[in-house]
Amino acid sequence: MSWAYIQQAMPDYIKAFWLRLKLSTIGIAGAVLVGIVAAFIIYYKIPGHRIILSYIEIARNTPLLIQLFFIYYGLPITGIKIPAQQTAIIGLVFLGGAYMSDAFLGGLRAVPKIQIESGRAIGLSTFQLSRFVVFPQGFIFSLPALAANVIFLIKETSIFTVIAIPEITNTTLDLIGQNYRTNEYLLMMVSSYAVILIPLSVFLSWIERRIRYANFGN
Amino acid sequence: MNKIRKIILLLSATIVISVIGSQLLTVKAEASQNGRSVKQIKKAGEIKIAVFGDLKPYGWVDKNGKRQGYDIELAKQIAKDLGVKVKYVQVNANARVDALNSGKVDLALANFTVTPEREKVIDFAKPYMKVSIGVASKKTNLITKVSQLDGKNLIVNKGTTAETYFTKNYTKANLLKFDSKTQQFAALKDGRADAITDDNSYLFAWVKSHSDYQVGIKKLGTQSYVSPGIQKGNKSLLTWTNSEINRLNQSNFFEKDYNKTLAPFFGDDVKSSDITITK
Amino acid sequence: MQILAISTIFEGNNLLRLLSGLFVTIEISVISIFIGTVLGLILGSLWTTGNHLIQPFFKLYLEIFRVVPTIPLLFLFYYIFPRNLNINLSSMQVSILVFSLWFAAEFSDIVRGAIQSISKNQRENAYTIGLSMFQTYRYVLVPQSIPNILPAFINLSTRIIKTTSILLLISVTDVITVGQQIIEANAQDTLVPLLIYALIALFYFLINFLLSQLSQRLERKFRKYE
Amino acid sequence: MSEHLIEVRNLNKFYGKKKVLDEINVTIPKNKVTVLLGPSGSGKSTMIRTFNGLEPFNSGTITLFGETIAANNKKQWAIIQTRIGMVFQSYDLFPNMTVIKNILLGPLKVQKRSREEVIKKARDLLKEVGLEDYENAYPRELSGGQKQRVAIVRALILNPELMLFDEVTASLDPEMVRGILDILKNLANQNLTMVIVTHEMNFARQVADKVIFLENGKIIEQGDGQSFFENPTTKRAEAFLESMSF
Repeated sequence: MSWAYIQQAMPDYIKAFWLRLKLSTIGIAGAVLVGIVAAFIIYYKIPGHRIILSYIEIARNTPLLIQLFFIYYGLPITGIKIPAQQTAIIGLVFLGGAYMSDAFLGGLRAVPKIQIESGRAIGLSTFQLSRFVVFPQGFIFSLPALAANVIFLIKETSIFTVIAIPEITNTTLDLIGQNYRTNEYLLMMVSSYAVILIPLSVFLSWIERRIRYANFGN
Repeated sequence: MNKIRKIILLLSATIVISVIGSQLLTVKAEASQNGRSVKQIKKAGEIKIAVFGDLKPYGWVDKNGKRQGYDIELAKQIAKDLGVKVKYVQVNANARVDALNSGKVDLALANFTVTPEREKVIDFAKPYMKVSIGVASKKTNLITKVSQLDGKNLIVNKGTTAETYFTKNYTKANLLKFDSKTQQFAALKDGRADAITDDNSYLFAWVKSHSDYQVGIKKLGTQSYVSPGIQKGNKSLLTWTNSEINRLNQSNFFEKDYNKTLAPFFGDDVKSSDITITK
Repeated sequence: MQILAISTIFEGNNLLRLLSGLFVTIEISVISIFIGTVLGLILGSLWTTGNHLIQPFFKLYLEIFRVVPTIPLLFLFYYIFPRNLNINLSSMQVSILVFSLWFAAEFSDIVRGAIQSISKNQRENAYTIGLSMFQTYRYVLVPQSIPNILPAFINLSTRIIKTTSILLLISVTDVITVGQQIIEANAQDTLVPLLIYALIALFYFLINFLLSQLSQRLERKFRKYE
Repeated sequence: MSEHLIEVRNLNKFYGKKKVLDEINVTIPKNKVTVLLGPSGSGKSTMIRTFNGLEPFNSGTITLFGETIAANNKKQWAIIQTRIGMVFQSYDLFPNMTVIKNILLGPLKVQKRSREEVIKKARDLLKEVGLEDYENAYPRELSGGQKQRVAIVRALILNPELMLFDEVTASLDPEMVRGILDILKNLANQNLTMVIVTHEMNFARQVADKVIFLENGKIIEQGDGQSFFENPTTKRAEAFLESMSF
């Protein structure tokens, strides 16, 4: 272990850290948005929900690595050339949207039928019902799955290395290849993931506990 | 009915467990801190060699799944002279040092350029190839001077001497760093960058099959040498490999290797003496 | 040109090689999922017995494998540990080890949640008819939690299978490594990459899709008593 | 009085600081029916649950079948507990098993008895409670009363020497209650030792050989069933009986 190497690599890591934060924030926000929309379309069986269902199957059942390869190395042949960072975000939204819609759908389906019936009984429209009854309750139920997905998606950003985005994994592999200090760089890599993910993971268990108690009342 | 199901379940469980068992029980503790000696390799009957799988014409895999190339020919010859079989371990450039030092391979024959930094962490045997850094770009937008790369996107492969050169000596280009050769050339073709830098020898080979590209900068920095990489402190294998390379030089092995594997891929601007080392 | 690209797949033994690469992927996944399931069931059950001695270790293990991405884990087990501990595992063994431990960690948490959500009365009933702790888990708690575990189990399994795609980074000759070799051998044909990646995506899709269909069937079957 | 099956000495139990069982000294006679009475929250359920080790206690001893068990000895309980059957208020069958599998689990897996013998016995018992046609049904297909009958069969098939009933009719619809009580009465006539927690006063009056009356975790009165109902010795018991018979 050499402190000097760690110090020297610090600026690179800080840059990589912010880049990852940026990409995952945009990507996850987009995924949440796609997820909410997709979940509602399926929940209400709005026309086109079959297309959404196929999208979910495709996105969930193929690796992000291949999705990125396909967009980054495959698509240019057809004339569509998307820069690396945009490719990364598209990939994350595409993959994450499917996982998020699952989380939200699970939440929506956990809302008791009686709630919807009483909403209808007081004359709420479908939109009002969603806005005031179904979504607020369903969101709470979907929180554990949502948080788990966030952790999963942040971890997935390590795959961006294959399209040459200088995020943390890429930087690490690069520095290892140049300076051959594998121990130091892997340590930095793991800790820069831990900085974000450990608080998230603790938060996840916390809401899971809260929801369990809220649910069963003991 | 129930019994049959139970038997099937039990049977499949047994199969799975035995597969796992055989996988896990073959844990080998043979690798010492300094790697396997020649004697140990001979005893094991197999030498593990790190090679590239996507670097035509040095180390690549043909359509029949057979490994081909300049490095592969050398690997075969070494195994033959040791009287053992070869087990190829396909690596990327940035994994070569770790593959050696963690004992995953005995020898790295993967276009491994000798550099002072690398010599600190691994040992190199005698060189078998000459190389320098080159830069290739589109003919329509040819880069002939390093200064033309200011602020431009330049593709490098992680863990190569070209990357080190552009990180340490010339920092004005914007580097796109890829893990594998496949990815870097694909990115170049997609027009993701203005140029690519790597060892000049395979840039020459690559432009030959991609006629709209040209190696605009043929030589950057100093002449370097490519050597077999060996785990630090493995004296036994180092000594053996050094004398092996001497022997092969005397028998003109490298020139034959060049003619067989490289010549068909190079243009006229490369001669055998540009690549091989006669002495 | 297009016909040429498609014929690339059938040329030589390209298809066979892709399939054998796929088999490596499947082999690693199946073995890892199997070990991970057994280990995860045991750990998740142990957690719910309320044994306070093991809980901190369990928690630590769980957090490490949940938080650290697979790539550094693979590097750690493949390159770092051999040097420091003097044990040398092949890339296959490392993959299986890392994936099993990862699967077990995440799965044990799923099992824990499912078992904890079974009412306390079930345990008391089991106690009054004299079932031992092991029998209570074997006949009562675990079977009852299966319908709740199943969707998460399949979700996790597909994630493991998909993550095998990064094994090319530690020299496993999986389907993607083979794909890249084929792409490189046919570098002059620009359609080949698109085709190969689409084909690999199709392979992954088929495996995972079939798996999730199977799980939906099983779930319906298990839920029939509810 | 006759022989005692259970003898409880100076038993205390706390939930945190709250004392839920306070210096309990009781005896349960063999081959008789003992009824635990008392207002809600008096500790009846907690007490009956200490009789088979479900509820650990803080101090005191319980002697069952001549064996004395100190607080929290899990190993001792594991051996003795198999001789005791129990049925709860919440008729929780195992939802993942059919009726017959619910019943067979104990005798086959715990007692390791022969399959033929147990199946025959199970069918006899099911017939006795009027459920002979339901052996392959899943619990969700049964009514509350039917489930409770299966739960009783599930306990009886283990040939218990002592049966504990913890408010077994409390969550049933009124029309289901009778059937269950008839089964209990029938068991009482067979001289099985039973301890029953119930709020059904008429039923208690009919079956109780002995009554234990609790309030706030303390024994207020214990003794012969008939004399308790006709002639309670304490004011509290008197008040309780009055409040229950409207």
